[in-house]
Amino acid sequence: MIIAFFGTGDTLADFSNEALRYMSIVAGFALLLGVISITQVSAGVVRKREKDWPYKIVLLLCLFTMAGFGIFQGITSGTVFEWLFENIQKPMMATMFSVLAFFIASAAYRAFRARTVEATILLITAIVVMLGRVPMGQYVYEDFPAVANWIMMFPSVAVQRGIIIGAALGAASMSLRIILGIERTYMGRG
Amino acid sequence: MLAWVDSVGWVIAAGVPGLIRTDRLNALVLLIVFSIVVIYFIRRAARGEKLYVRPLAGLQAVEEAVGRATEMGKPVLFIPGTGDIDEIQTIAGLSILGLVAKVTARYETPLLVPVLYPMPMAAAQEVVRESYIDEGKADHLRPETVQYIAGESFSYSARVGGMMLREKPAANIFMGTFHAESLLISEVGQSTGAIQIAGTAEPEQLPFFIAACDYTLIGEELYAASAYLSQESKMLGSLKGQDLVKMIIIFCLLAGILAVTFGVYPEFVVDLFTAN
Amino acid sequence: MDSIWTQPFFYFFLPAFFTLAVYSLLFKDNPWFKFAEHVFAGLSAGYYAGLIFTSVIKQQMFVPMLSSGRWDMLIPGALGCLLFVRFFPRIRWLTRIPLAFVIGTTAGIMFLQQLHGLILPQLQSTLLPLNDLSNIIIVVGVLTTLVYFYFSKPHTGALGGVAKAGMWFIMVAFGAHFGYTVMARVSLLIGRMQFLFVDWLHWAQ
Amino acid sequence: MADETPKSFLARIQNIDRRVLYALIFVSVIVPLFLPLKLPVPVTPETQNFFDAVEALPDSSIVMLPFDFWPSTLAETEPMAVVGLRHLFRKNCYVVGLSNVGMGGPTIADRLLDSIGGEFHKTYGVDYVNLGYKPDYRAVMLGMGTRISDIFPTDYRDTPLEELPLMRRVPNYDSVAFIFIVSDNVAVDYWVGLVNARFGIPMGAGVTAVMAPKSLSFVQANQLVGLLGGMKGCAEYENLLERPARAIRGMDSQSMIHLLIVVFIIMGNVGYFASKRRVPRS
Repeated sequence: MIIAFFGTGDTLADFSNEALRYMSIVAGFALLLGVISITQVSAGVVRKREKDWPYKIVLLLCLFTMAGFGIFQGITSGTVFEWLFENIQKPMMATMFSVLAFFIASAAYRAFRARTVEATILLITAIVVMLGRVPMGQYVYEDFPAVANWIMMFPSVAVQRGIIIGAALGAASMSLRIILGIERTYMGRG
Repeated sequence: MLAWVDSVGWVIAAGVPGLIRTDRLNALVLLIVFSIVVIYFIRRAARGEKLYVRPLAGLQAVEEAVGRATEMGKPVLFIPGTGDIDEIQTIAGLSILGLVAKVTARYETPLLVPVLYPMPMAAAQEVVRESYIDEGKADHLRPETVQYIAGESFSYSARVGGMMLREKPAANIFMGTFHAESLLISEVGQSTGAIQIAGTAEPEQLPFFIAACDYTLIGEELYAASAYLSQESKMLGSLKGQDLVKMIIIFCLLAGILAVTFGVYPEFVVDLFTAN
Repeated sequence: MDSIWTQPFFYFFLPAFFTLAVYSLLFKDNPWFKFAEHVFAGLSAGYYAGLIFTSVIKQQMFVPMLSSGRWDMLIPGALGCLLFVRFFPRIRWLTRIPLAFVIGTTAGIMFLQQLHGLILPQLQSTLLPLNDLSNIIIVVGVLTTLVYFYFSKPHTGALGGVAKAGMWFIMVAFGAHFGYTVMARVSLLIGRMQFLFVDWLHWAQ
Repeated sequence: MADETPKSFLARIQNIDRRVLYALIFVSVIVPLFLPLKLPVPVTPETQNFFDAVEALPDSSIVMLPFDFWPSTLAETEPMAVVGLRHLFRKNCYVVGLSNVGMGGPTIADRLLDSIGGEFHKTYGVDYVNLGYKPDYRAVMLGMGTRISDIFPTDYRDTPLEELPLMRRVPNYDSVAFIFIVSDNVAVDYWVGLVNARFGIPMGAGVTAVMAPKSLSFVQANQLVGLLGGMKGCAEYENLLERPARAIRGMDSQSMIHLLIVVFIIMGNVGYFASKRRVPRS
């Protein structure tokens, strides 16, 4: 396996591209496993007539219709696959995404309590930025937009960098643990 | 161990082009320093030296949360992120899953693991199975424990949301990569009254987890979690090594900033840190 | 294209129905939501299956293999097939080979990419002369955030102070992110409402 | 606890049922749709610069417009593409549309180009084209620098490029005067990093609000002439073009909800502090 990789790898880029391609193919096969998993779980529910079993039939029906058209008819424009995507899946994606507006509001209401200094800082920044980004904000305080922009450009960028550097170190250390065979919990061996 | 042989090949192979390309020398130095320091600390830990790591609140809560679910007779829901297997965060999530599955197996608490992509699902099935076998509870494992869902993040969120509303898990644990679905999932979970513990390295999603979950592991803490939970000395050793590298980086950064500020070979210093 | 399926009724009715069904979750779990949820999950899984089959299995494996003789593509193909031995208990352990391959590859690639692709450029862009407030804020913010993640010592004394400052910085950033994301998500909600009330019902302009 | 009457009001504003919050949000989005407040939308420098750059293009220039967004962010990105197309067609520019998002992208491009093109009586193939989608956007962006027909042998409707009068005049980036990017993903980084850096074509971008902070750094570095950040940026552009459309109408709802969320936060905190002060007494 190693030799096969060596052969193709002149430069780092080629090397990892080829490996990633192999990986995506292996993962492509896993797709069938996924379909088996869904079918197994849903069919189990239907067979035992557990709660909500008719919905599982709907699920399976949709799954096989979509996959069937995708595989046999193709996925380009003008196909049934594309029609189903455009008219059913797409609006639902957009709606699910917009449900976030509600959830954000209720999360803000519940969680943003000035319990500690940290929480207070969080909620004040959030308010400044929210007001800074809408027309109404300027009437509340003229400089809100400028302050909001400044926060986004500097302190926020700094923290993002700190988190990225830290997380990259963590990820590198995790990779090294896997490479050295110390981290085996991903194989169920703690 | 196959992964091991495989990966040693990787490091050698990765090093070779680095040697050829002198403009990438800085990355090579970083790689070598990092590896040496981390391996040194792992060795020290393996010799049985006691190494201190400060406790992380979020992780202490994991066992507690599973305990509570057991008492209430309700399931534990675990999501190893919504990324594919090519993200190291997903693997971190799977590692944590292995340890959580041990606890649920021990207490015979039902475990639910909905997964967004097929490959992490295949991995998760193996991880959970091994954990249950290790605890001698293989017969408690059911096919619906680890299930594949959807392959698209919003339908996944809808499905997981539905699952939370109907199965009412007592503890929800989210560990791995998350995107816009973070709040969609955790807010529904919050409404069902479950204890929620999250961890991700995505800076954009952290505020939402902080708002909707009881405990949140931030960035680097996610990767450290499996070391903490396993309490294995070698794993903890790697954390120590990682910390030392962090300190080295901070000092290099300070030195570099001073050099740039006072104009001591500024171009050269910036060049030292340029990734090619 | 001039079939019944492109008629305005279907064109608008279906999206509107599913839009409302998803919103009904906000009130409480109900049969409409359950129906929409299962349709959504089924279609998405089917969609993903069609997409991966065409763009990965067909275009990346079979096409290069058959048209340009890339027989090495049989290697990932064989690895992929090994995933299915899990249904045969006696040789089940073989299924770990593709998993080890995939996870090992990820670890190998990520190890380098994290060090080279993430840490270096982020460090480089933090090398700022300390001659104005904004630069100082960035430098202090990066350093204190890094210290916040230090695992080896309890956060007390001077280290504790710096870590605390790091936490404050983190909270400012999170607050700001929250605010910005509110704006984006609210826009999406407005978009859906414009769809319902302007395009579908024609109640508003 | 809830039955103690003196506490009830403060306790109640601390624990409002989430459905009440949801209902209030619904109301504050919908009401401005029917009763517009018509709050003025002041223009930020990023948007003004963007508008000026497009306005300064010679009439009949060739402009590329990548529709690099997914259907899920249509609410933010579609109005940008609409306002951009209106501005370009008004100046009689020729528009080359394409998409780096496989699912949804090219169909959205087709629909918008046809409908806005129709408003200005433009003809497909002569005044505008839709190249469609090809995978691997880095390769697409770089490849079009040499020859567009290498990457897109045919347009989205499977017509060979040489049969399209417009595309005969656009062999590669050399004849493109401006790129008007509309994107909800990292494609912007590559348009800037690959196409602007190597081919030096001026470009401006309309991005989602989430991406705006990051993209602003490109504006600061003069890699983008200007930026539309989310629905707000788009509303400003509509203002400048004097063609109010979706985004401006959305701004009233946007203001209302932001204000409402701030009120929620304050309410939660008032309740929290009030109940905290009571605890030691009881």
